[in-house]
Amino acid sequence: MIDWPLLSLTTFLPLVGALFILTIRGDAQTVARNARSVAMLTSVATFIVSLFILAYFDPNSAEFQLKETATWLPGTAITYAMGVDGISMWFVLLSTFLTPLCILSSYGAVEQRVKEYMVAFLVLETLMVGMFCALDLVLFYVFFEGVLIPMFIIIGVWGGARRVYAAFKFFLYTLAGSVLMLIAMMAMYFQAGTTDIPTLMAHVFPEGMQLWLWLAFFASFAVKVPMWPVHTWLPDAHVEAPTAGSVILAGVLLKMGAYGFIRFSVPMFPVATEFFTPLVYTLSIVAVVYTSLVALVQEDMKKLIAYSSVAHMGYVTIGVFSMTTQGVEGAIYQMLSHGVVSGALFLCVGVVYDRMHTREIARYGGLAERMPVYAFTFMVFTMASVGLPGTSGFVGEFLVLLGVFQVNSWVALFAASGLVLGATYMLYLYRRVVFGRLTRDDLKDILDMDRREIAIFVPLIVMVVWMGVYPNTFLEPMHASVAKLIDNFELAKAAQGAASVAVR
Amino acid sequence: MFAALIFYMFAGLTVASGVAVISARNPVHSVLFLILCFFNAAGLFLLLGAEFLAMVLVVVYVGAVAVLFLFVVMMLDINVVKLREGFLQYLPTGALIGLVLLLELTVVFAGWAFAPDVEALVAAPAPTADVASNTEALGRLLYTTYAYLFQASGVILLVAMVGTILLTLRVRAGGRKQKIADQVARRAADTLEIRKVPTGGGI
Amino acid sequence: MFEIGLSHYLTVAAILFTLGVFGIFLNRKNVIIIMMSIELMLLAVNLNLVAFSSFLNDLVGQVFAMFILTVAAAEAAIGLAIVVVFFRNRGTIAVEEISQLKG
Amino acid sequence: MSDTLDLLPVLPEIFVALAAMAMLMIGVFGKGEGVRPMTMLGLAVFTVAAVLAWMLGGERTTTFGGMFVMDSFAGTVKVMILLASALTAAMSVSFLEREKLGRFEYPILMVFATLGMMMMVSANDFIALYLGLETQSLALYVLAAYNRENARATEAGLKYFVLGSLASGMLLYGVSLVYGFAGTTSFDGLARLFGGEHPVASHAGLIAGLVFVVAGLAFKVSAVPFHMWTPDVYEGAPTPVTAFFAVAPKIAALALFTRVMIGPFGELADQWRQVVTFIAIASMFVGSFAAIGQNNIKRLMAYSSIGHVGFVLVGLAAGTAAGVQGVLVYLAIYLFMNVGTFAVILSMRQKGRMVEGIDDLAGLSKTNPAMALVMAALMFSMAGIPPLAGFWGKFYVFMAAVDAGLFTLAIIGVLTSVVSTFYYLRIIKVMYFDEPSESFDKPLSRSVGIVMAVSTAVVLLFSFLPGPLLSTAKAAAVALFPQ
Amino acid sequence: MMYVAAIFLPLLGSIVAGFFGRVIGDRGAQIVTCTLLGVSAFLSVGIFVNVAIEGDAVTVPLLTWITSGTVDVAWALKFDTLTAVMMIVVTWVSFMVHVYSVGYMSHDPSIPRFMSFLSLFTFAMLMLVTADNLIQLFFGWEGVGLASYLLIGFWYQKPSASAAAIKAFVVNRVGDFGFALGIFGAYFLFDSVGFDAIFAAAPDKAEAVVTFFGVEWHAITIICLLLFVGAMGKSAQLGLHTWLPDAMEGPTPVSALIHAATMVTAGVFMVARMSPLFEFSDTALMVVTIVGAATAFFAATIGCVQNDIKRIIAYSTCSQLGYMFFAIGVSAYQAAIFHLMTHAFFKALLFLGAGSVIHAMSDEQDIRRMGGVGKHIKVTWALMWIGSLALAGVPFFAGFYSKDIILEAAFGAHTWIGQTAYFLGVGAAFLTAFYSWRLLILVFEGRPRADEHVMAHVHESPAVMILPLLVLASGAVFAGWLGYDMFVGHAREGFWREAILTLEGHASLENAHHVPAWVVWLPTIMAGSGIALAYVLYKVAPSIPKALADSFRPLYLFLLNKWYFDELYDFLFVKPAFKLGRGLWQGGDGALIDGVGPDGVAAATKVVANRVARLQTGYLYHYAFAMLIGVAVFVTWYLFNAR
Repeated sequence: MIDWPLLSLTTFLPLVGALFILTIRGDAQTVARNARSVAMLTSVATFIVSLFILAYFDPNSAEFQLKETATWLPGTAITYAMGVDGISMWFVLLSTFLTPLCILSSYGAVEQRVKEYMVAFLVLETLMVGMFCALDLVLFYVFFEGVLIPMFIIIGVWGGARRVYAAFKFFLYTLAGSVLMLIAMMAMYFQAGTTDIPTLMAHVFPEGMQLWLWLAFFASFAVKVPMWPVHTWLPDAHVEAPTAGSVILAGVLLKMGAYGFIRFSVPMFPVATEFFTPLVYTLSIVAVVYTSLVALVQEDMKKLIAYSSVAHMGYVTIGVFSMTTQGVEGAIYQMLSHGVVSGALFLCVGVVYDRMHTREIARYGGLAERMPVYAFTFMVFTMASVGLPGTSGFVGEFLVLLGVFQVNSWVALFAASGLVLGATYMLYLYRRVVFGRLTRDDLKDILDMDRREIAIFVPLIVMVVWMGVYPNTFLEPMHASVAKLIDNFELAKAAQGAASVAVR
Repeated sequence: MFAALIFYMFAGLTVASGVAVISARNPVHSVLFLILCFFNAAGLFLLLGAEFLAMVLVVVYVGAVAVLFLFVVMMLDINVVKLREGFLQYLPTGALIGLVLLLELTVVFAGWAFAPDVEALVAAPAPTADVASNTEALGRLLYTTYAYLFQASGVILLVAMVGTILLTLRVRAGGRKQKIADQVARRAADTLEIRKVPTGGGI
Repeated sequence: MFEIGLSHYLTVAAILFTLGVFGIFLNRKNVIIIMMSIELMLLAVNLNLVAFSSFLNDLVGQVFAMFILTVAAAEAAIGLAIVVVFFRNRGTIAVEEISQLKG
Repeated sequence: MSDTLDLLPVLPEIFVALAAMAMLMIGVFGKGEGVRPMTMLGLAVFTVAAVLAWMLGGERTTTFGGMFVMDSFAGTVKVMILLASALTAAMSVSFLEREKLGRFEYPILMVFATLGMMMMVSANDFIALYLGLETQSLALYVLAAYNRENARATEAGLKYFVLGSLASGMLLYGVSLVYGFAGTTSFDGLARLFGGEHPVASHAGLIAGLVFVVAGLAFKVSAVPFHMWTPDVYEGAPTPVTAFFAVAPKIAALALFTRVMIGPFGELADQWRQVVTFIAIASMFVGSFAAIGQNNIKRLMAYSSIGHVGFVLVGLAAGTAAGVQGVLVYLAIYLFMNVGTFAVILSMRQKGRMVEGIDDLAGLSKTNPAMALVMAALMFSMAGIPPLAGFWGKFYVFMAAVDAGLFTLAIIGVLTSVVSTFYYLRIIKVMYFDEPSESFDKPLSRSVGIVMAVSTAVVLLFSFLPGPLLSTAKAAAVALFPQ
Repeated sequence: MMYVAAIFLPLLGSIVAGFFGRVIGDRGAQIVTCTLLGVSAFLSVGIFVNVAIEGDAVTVPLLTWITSGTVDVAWALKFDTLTAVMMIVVTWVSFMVHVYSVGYMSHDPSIPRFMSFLSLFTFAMLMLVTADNLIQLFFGWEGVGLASYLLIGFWYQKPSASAAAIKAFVVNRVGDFGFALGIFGAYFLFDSVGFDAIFAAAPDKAEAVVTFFGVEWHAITIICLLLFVGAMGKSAQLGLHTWLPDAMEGPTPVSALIHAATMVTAGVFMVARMSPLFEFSDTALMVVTIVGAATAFFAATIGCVQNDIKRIIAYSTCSQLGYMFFAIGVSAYQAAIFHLMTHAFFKALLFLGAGSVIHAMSDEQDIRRMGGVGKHIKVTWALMWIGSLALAGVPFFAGFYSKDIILEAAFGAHTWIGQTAYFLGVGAAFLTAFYSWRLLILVFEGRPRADEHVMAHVHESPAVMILPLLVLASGAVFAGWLGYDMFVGHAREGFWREAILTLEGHASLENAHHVPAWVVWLPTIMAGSGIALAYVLYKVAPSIPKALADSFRPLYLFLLNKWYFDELYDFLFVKPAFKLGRGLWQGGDGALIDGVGPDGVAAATKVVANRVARLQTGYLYHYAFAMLIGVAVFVTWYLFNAR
């Protein structure tokens, strides 16, 4: 192994970049240009550093790796602990992968207050990466909540017309959800005497307590995922956020909730998980069907994709709570895929938004005529979103359904209806935007994607195809961790079952 | 029996003048009733054997505080009638709160009991009269054990002084000021010129 | 009834205290009477302390009462100074009109 | 009671008292001494006193017949108070000069008030407590009405004074009952009594006394329902005074509250916990909700401080060492957040006039990005969003509450903190999302800039190095509890 | 290597034409794709020889695809007789269509895109037929769906085209919904998705019972039924057929390749591939028979009254697919595949011929505005005749062999369902012949009904379009005669080997050779009468159809409107979905969730905030009251509660 703190480096490197940007002085033009370059360089460097995590990661081990610990809060068992396993590693990489693309995409879109924008983004990256690396409850919470700050600023400053409403809704909604989790975390700390996540995963909480803790965590993660009916912040936030903000929001932030389920709810509260699984199933199914139908009638491109995100995340929660190997791996895979695909879809919207400054579907039509490259790109991601085999979207969705079918065929049945509905709203969107006759005058000389934009999408397309054709690259390293998760879950369930029998 | 009568007299007058303080129509009357109240309270203090405190109450409170009140009340030109408007508006609330409090406190006091081993806690047992008078005993305490508090109250008075002056002192330009040092330093030679006046000559 | 005990003094003090409270409700417009009401409350406190002191046979209560007297005098000075300043600004001491600051 | 009088523990107070008198002399007899040099003197006094307090605040020592105590709790709090006084004093000078309020008494009164606070936190007897409290209060009454030509300031002073003396009356009444029951006013004596064998806790007179004491102290910390002076006084008083009010006396009063509840009445925690819990909840509630509709930033800060007091009291309600640690951590962080915020408020001047509206901050991020950043960091911190420092204050008090099993309190607390986030966010919104109105006058005075920089640095970087404060707070907290 | 190359060359062609179309130009794209596909077509002949004739069934593993727990899916190419047959059909028809398109699409502005899509489709179809597990099959399945979507919507400017494209995709998705559930069920039962594993385990699980959706089922039946839903979608069987006629919005070569010859037969292929599973479920087979027979008849009835030349052929396709399914339903898989093959040739021929006509008529598709063009385009006319003869099952043309064996097998199943299927099939055969000749007569014979301008331009297609037609025509003529013995005759055992499983009790194909003579001849006779009727109605007495339509107006309208399926679905699914969506959005999200949730809470908070702020009256005495009341309440509380 290596002896330098790789995870901390990945986490805090963007912060260094942000500080550097803060020191930039000069006239507006220069500042903007330099800020962009520094941000780009920093994020690319971070991505490269994060690839070392992959290189040094031992895929055969289910343990947390590349661990780092340092004293943090003296007098308590709360420490600065970092580490990744086969699950969280991918989210770290997802974050570092998407950030440079977001920054690149903002080159044209953001012209006001570039410096602040880039700082906010780099800070955001630090917080995201840190959250996925954290191996301590409190540390996790700090990063988890901290994300709200830059995101609030990004939505509020560079957002659309109703940005204030959206930013407040986003902030307060998610905050209200997560404060309860904080209380639960404290209760866990006093029950278990530690906030070390690996230790807590092995700790057995009393049954009654589990239920409360589970609910508290659920309040936080369900909002973040978001699950129906606490999803309404998402469409607003997405619509108003600038393109890159939407990308990160859909690509990474939504994953934080489901990641939380995998990391906390399931392994730490197995009995409660078992108890509440029907609830999660119900809400997820409603999410899939309900939001798909709602997506069908949207008139705003981003809103449509936002609603589709809710539906897709419904699969994720189903998969996680199916507690089968396929379900959980599928859920994780679906998250990674959704991170890439929905991010890319928002970027696609951004491409035309930058040109026309509207996201209203009715204002478009027939783009294929003037923008073939764009039409192709958009098609790829539409298909990936629809879950066409051979694209990344398929693998996750399929594994989730396969997994959940093994434990509850009803859930699979209802969830699979999303296959039909998902295809409908996505293709309907695509048709209205890209197909048809180009009739509007202002669209007549719309330009196809330029090189910078193509450069953004190429890596994304490569990822979509790679993840669709050879998903094993991504699945292999998570096998051990997922297997351990499920084994522990089954063991805990059995133990608790035995205990309750003994009590009786 | 006699002591009880005295007690009831002082107590009754205290309470009665207290009532008058808060219900008098004219603030000046209120202040005067306050003074009466203090006098009677001093009487109660005497009954309790706190002679020094009784004197202090009269001297400090009546002599200084109440007079200060009187001074301010009379200095400020206050429209008495206007101030009495809506006098009874909050009477029910006030009466309710007051009665409740009074009732509770009476209940509490009726069965008053000291802590079980309260003697052990007493810090400064009062000396019997043959050892030292009340005043002497207080003085001993004040200048020894409670020197800290004594100094602190000095600071408080200083602060009050500074504050009051800061708030109310208005230095008028051209106003005359008494300069004692100058007065003391004056020599007759500085100010007086003795001239021989020729009689009948005028100056 | 005729045996004057601690409770009697305490009751007198309680009545005085209540009168103070009552006075605030009654004279809500006149700051000076409110201040006098507070003086009544302080008197009740002193009465309490002296009574306890006497019945506990402990001088601390009296010492305390003396400091209260001292401080109350200082307090009254400051308070009346503020009233004077206020009066200079407003020309009234009607408490009802003290409501520039609210909400 | 030792026969030799040990003055060493009182050294900081003696120094401050003598220095204050010396300053008074210089002010009265010196020639042309304005507020600036006097403030510099005051800063020096605060600094020296802080160093003294820091050095003395180790082992618990009592003096003056056990009436005065110096332990690491007192030491820590005194350092905080002195720091708060020093920072607010430093910020005030240029403001006062510009508003033509520069009179030499101002710093002197601050020094006296600070002296009173120091006496409060070191009080180990109710009489000492009372005198300390009054030293502080009298100075503060005057400071509130300091701008005597201004109707609002005098109104603030009047309200503060009347309610303050009412509260003192209640406190004294309570103390008299406690004294009557226990026969002593000494904290150590009371602690011995309640820690003893006999079940004394349920005596009605004692309980009534305890309630009155709590009510009196609750006024000083401006907890609901004894809080109502706060918004008016904060709004009416001159801004530097408000800044001072918002930090130093609050810290002192909360520390005092903590000492009284934990020290003499520590064994009665089950009795007072209910009332403290209630006022904590009420304070958090009022602090969170009432601030939402405010347009005056000073008034908003008043409600904000009421809310913060509620959070601090959550830690106190726990009644454990962890709770006290939480209180101290919270106070320390609160100190920097508030000082920083008031530094910004003091810089809110347009065309040479002081403005106080929240809307006057509109577009600050464009007209003055640095100040906007400072303010944003402070607001997020006040809202308790990690990784900013404010989070840790809340974290520690809630942790203590959870540890003590006060789940309902903790949950209400975090939920009201979400509500309070709303108005902090509103300020950020105004600064960042709205279009600029009129920019503020430049330049800022240097001391204000330094205060801003310091407080922002603390708020931003606390998460990286929380150790020293946490350890200090822990040591200080433990000192309150019998070993 | 040959095996892999045969599959991936079309993909290569697609990528080259698609991404570098602008570089290599139209001509380059055509050359690249046609050449590569030609190579692939010849390679598949080699594969056919190796696998089907020589009997060397092989599986070529390529990559692991998905592993998760016990799910272990590989990218692998499975070659057995079934695959080989399909490859021949796919590659050759596709090759012909590619070549044909060079001519047909010559005036189109985006030729490389078209060629790329065609090749992409071919690749996906090849992946489908060579799949060695259900998931890879699903990949090909969805891949052809994608290509179909892209090609139907090729003329994206036409709203009808893009609408049809979506419809095709979505209706197929409905089928896939069942298919996917079937795969899950199979995995549940067999713990594997690989064909070999499933087939090996099937006999052991023949009696297994599972509980899906809260009901106890015979495991294999439910799996088969779910899989069959997928097949119904792809093969446009009754209920899920609505997309197929609309798919004719695509360019005609697309209709020929995808919506006649290859993709729509994927369902048939899949069920045949799954024969070792279907064989264990009589119920499933019964359902397949019923659906197939019903579709065969139903689609034929509609075909009789349609006026769009391509739609007539499309309904014909639908009908023919019905034949294939009921053949499968009676366990005559071989017959189904046989018909699949012959049908591929003659139906592609018919479509391309129709394309030639449309081309000649300046893109006119309505047969009511044609007529009398036969003498201008004689070659096309002749080829259409050959195609129609094959379709109608006139003796010695390809269709005759394959259709007859299906009908005989149905009869030979000796079940009442088989018998019903037989008679429905015979009825459909009559209708088939009728509408085929109706088309021929209305298009090619009689007086021209198009305007003169159009008629002046009628011309024979270029050689590049005719040549493929000739190749296909030879298939339509000879394929039946050549293949009969191997596919369904006495050599069939040696030909199919393990590729298809038929249980002992399901000897319909064997019985087919021993049915009464009337059974054998009835279809042919019916076909003849159909042709005759068409002549009578449209040539001899053209006024009758109009009179018939008027007198049976409701029936006519019913048929003309395709049994009102579209309207029904619109009413049942499409409109409610949009309405529900809007309702949930505005009512559910907007009013209810936001109204009660965030917005409601925010509003309530503001109200509370105002109330709380109003407590702060500014009156000193109120403040004092608050304190006093507070103390009083606390004291009271304690004295009464704290004991």
